[in-house]
Amino acid sequence: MSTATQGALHSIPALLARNAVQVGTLTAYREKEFGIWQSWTWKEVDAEVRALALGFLALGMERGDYVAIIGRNRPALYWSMVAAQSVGAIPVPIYQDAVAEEMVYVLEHCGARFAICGDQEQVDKVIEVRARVPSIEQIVYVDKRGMRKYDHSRMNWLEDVKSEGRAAQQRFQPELERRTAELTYDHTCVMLYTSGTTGKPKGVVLSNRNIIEAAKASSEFDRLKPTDDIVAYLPMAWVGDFIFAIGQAYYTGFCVNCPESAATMMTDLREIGPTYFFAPPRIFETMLTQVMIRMEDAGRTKKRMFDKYMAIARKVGPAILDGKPVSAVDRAKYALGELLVYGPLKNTLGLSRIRVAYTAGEAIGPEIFEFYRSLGINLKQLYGQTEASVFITQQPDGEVRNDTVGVPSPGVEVKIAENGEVFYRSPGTFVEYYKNPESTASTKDAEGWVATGDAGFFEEGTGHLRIIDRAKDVGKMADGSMFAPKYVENKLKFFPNILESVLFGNGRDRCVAFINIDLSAVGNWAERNNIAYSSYQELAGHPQVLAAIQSHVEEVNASVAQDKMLSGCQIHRFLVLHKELDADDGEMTRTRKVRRRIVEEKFADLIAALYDGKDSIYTETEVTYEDGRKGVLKATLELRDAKVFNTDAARMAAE
Amino acid sequence: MLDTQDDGYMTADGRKIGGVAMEMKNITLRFGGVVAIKDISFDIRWGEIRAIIGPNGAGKSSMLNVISGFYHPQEGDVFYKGFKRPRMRPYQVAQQGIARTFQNIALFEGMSVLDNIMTGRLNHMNAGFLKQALWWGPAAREEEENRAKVEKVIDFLEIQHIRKTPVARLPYGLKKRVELARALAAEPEILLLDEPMAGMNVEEKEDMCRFVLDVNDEFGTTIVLIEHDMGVVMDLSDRVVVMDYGKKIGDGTPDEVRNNQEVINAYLGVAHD
Amino acid sequence: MLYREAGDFKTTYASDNQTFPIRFDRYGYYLVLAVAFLVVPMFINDYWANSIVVPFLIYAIAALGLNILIGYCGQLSLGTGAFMAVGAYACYKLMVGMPGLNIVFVILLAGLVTAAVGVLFGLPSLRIKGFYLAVATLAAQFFLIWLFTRTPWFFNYSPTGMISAPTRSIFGYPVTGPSASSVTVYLVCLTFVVALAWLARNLTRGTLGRRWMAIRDMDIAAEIIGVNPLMAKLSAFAVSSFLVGVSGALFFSVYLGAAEAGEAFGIDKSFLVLFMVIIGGLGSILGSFLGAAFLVVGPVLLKLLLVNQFGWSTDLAAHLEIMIVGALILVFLILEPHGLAALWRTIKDKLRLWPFPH
Amino acid sequence: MPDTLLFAMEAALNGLTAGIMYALVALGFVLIFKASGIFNFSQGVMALFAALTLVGFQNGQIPFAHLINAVLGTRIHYFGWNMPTLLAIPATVAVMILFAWLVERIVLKHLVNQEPIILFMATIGLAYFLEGLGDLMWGAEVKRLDVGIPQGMSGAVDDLTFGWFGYGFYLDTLDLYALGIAAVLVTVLVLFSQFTKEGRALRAVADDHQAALSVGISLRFIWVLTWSIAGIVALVAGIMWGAKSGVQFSLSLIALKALPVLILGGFTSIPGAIVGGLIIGVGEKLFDFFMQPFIGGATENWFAYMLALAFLLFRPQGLFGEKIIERV
Repeated sequence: MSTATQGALHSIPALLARNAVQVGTLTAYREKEFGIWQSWTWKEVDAEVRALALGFLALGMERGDYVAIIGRNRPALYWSMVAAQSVGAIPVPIYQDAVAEEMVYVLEHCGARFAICGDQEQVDKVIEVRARVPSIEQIVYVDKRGMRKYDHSRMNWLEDVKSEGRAAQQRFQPELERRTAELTYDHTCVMLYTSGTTGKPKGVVLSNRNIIEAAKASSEFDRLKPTDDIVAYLPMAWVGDFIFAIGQAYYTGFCVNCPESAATMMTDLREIGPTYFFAPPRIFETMLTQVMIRMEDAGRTKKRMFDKYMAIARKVGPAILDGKPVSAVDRAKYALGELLVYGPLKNTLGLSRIRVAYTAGEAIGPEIFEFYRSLGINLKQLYGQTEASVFITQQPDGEVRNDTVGVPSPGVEVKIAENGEVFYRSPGTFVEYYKNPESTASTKDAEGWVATGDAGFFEEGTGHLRIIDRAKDVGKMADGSMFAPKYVENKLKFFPNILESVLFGNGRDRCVAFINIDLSAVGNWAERNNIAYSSYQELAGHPQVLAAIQSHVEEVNASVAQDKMLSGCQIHRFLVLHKELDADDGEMTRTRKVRRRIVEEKFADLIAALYDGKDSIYTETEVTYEDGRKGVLKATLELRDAKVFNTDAARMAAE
Repeated sequence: MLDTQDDGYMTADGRKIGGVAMEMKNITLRFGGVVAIKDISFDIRWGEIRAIIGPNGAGKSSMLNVISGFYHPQEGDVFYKGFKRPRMRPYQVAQQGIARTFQNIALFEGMSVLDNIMTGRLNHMNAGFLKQALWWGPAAREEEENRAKVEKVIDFLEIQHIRKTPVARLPYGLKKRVELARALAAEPEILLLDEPMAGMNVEEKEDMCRFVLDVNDEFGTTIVLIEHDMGVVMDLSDRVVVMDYGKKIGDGTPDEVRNNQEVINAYLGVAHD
Repeated sequence: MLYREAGDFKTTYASDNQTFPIRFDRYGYYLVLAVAFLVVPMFINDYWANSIVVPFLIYAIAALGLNILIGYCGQLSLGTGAFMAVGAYACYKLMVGMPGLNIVFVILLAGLVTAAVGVLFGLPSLRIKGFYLAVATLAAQFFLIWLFTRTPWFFNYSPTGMISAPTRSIFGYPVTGPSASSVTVYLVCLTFVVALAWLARNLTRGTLGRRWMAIRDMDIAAEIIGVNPLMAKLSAFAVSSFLVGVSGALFFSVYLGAAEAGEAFGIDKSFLVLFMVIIGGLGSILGSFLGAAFLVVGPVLLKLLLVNQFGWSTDLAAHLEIMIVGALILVFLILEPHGLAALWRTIKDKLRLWPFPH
Repeated sequence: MPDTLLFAMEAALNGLTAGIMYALVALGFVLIFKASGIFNFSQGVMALFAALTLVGFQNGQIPFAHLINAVLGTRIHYFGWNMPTLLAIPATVAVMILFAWLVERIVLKHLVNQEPIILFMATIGLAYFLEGLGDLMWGAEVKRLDVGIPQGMSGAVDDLTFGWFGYGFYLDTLDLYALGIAAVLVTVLVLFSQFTKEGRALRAVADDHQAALSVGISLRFIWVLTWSIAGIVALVAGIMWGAKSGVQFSLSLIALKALPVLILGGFTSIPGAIVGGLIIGVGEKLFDFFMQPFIGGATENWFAYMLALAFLLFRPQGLFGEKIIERV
């Protein structure tokens, strides 16, 4: 794509062409397949993508066509996106675990003509909805397994498309070059559907400018290098994955590594040992839980050594990481710990090479955050959303703290509305919601300020942003004091035993809460105290479990009480849910954010019971099993009172 | 000689079954005085799934052992690809493209899963002794090419996660799968399965059925399987031979066999004396 | 604990099934080689060379050979001593017969001769297994020794019935005979060990090795999946005997200098090497080395302790030693049938998982 | 009658007596192999050990004297009394039984259902251990063993044969006794296995381990039992051999001689062991007698093995063993 390289780098294909020339021999992609890491250099990727693009032309892909991409993270699918862009089409990655309804809506809404699927499973889904979405003309699949018997009149194997493309090079090369050359900063780069916490998903249109500027700024912010390695394992439909695995990867030219399968993710992570890493808090949390569980079985001396050095790490680790002054003795101790514990630990987790790691999406538990920092892993927080091409605020090295989300990213302006809502404006700011002008208007004003929907404030002195909660969720209690559920829920979720929690109390006189136990953590605890249980439900209802949860709740109350502004949010009563909140039941988004309204409606009876002081209630809940069947769950739940504190008492207790 | 005009039939699900691949002609096998197989004849066609069923002790396994050249019948002949098969050692039979699995797993317990499956490739590897000793060009290349082939099989049978585990540590179900993998790695023309579902739980059986069908489907491999679990066989196979006390008492499509009075008797255990 | 494997990933099958797939091990191996070739020669003296290092190296080769036969191919042999003798006598006859021929080739040729003899006595293994085969190899042991002691041609009619190695040199440095310096001897043996271990590794990791192991683990199944038992077993006998023969040749030519079949290569030798293999670990190249080291160094230490420290009579010490060796065999077979090598592996796995227990 | 033939017959006769020795040791092998499928390589050393112990008791030696002296610097060797043979023998038997018990306790128990080859190697280890122990306990020097069996040329045989051929065969009286004792021993064993409860249990186990266990026979007891019996047989062999040519290390080498005997006779057949022993004994003597002029003497060292080897190639299961049908 020689033409593009002379022109400005205003599209992903242009960046690819540049990389093929400048860092052509460096590895661009790796995928664990057939027992080894199959690798491709930028030059090879360039060739693959071109062949694919030519193939797409042969299949009749037009400018402005929407191309659905469905499947787990695989190089072939990333290349399909770039190939689609090079012929002027727009890739639309879709959550592979989306149920038929969601998929139908999205495909219909963008009117996709092409669907590119990872394997048989996705193809089946698309075929299933095809009847209702006539726009789909062609299906392309990556994995040939089990596809032999399908009707291929409107279906192709990706490899065939490629070879067809190569064959048709003579014919289509000029056309391809023309289309790629046409691409400007204002062409749409990708369209991503936000699984909105409420209502139907919205198609966020992101232009080349948005993606590339955001990638540029953030890459420079963390000084990413072409030799960096990331592991691409988060849903391709999520903006973060697009920015990291396409935006930044193509801008800086670092290597994207795709795991063999979700199951082998952790081992693959360990083999690669990425230098740049992103994970939502829950992943870090599970890692930590695993570590603790595995250490439980360790011999006494080893255990003692582990605890001793972890204590040292907690004491001086973060300071050393932030380059703050630390006594030589402590440094020596830490060095020893590095040899005996931290080093091996990071190694077994696959985190030993990490230069920069980010977490975002929701607040992360302080001790989890501290744990990784103390090991010497440069874990930082950022605050962002799809509409901003991810980056709104980030924590610069050396200014990393658990309770803030950092300072505005380069090129981003942030302001706080008087109602506390956070607004931002940046080159990354999205173009529009596809076919949805009114939402666009309601989110993004004339000057391009975008409402995040989150309430927060800038800390005096540091200028770091602190997020309290979703703006719309911040309500008023009956007595007019502030109701910030997320704030409390996060505090709860910081306990390993608690997976999810939902706080109610808007417009009420006091707060009550639902709680989901973490099966792995609690289950393990039950094992060690040989408590027998046959089902999640039984475990969740076990008196000792309830007692444990209650103590957690009361701890949280104590800490909430310390903040006068929020002390009203203490939990007066709570119950432990008999089922996990689940995306398949619509109680959560695919990104595992709680759909508050839906939960509120679905479990109205339970909430009612909590408020009129019953101490147990019988309930029936409809559930969806993995295979799509529906069923009904019957349970009798115990409702408990929790101790609450008044602010001053809590203060005393704290001091 | 065989009737070369014969060029197969269509199955219900529209698969094309080829001509006769192998034919047993009046096989009789004795151990000392005991008659294990008594004057049995039947044929196996290219691309079909052929089952041999019968109650325990019916002589099924002996039959399989005759096919794989482990036992040599006192009377009768085996015709393969139209020619009378001379008396040969089992490994020569294997080299003719016939692979098998065993009733009670015969994996090499001292080796990893990968090495076990690699043994399936032995007949495709022929680098000279010196080349191997010096791990020199051809030998190394051959090793890698065959490893690649084996990895395809591993992927096909979904056993990536145990690739490097010593087989001794595997649970029964997985061992069976590894054994199938070893047989597949040989890229056989005819695959003999000796009670592939024996001792498996329902889920494992379902998996195994899927794999057997996939193998036959993806690679067009001819499959001969022994099973005493009627149900499984009837769903899987195109044609079934029924044996009882060393004699053939039925041969045909599952339905034909199902309605065969002798078979019913044999399975309902009507007195033989 | 010391392992850092994150980022140590494989992008080709070649790198995946190399001998030391883990970077840390690989470097460790290079380090050992460097020390062995560059550092040791600077410090080695006659005592160390003769009492420990050289015997260790030579026995390591023999153990390697026997391990291929027993550990990899599952064919039990009690004739190792005799096969070493074949190597030794072949070496002697060649040295005397062709004075011009370089000692290295002499030793290799001696190995080949032994291989041929090995194949001959391996033939029964096609009909017979287990102890029956052991007996067959015992036949080799006794017959060959008898042959070498009773047939003057083998020791060139020397009155003593001994064979003694004339001086031969490589690049002007004498390797055999009285004038050979311990450093040259050491380096020659080391080179042989490294080269042969490398060959053995290549053979065992490839097709041939799998054929052997298939026969070992389940010979019937092996034949049914297409392993030709004749070729597999005979090749094992050939390779094994070759290695044993080379060690025998070295043992005689560069170590003993003069030998008599009866006491240098008697049945005790066979058992000694067998014990090395068992203690070291059946079916492990590393094991062969560990076993050899153990049974060479162990007695020396014991002797130092009992005789030089406590001033016991040597025969008393010897009795105790025999007893201890016997006991060790039992202990290993009971507690760790796969020997020191398996022990090593367990330790390694622990280190790799550190700080986690599993 | 030509002299060579006479000499040959004499040689054969002596071979016969040597054969009995082999047979006795082989008997020990067979017993243990039948009962536990273990190929007990240490059988020969057990004979040596038994003989050493017997002598030790007779002469009132202090066990481990050398060791004690070395450690404590004392100079003790003898208790200073002599134990009558009739007392020493039962004492030795007791020691052998104790040994059997210890072997089961310390070794076999931990090696159940290991591959035979491993067990075999274990017994090699045991052999070494026992050899070292014997030397340590009683000292390694060659000892005379006298249990009151008359020795020297047997006049009776001499006269008898002279009467027949005009040439008197040399035959050691000891060997005649050996013949008798061996016969007695075998009959006793047979009777034991036929008519005692333990004997029947023994045979049951030999026939089918699982079945035997299922009817509640304790395998461990059986093992102790067989090893004890093997120990006693070893003692007898030890006495015979020791009385003939002194108690010394070479005694343990007859174990190696017993291997080919077993190959001939089959591992599981008592009559096989005896016949095999005799064949080997006679065979090697005759072979040496006839071949000496051509290939030199001392062919006994290997003849037995070569014979066995040749035999193996044609009948791997031995004279009396039954054919094995392999199955998958």
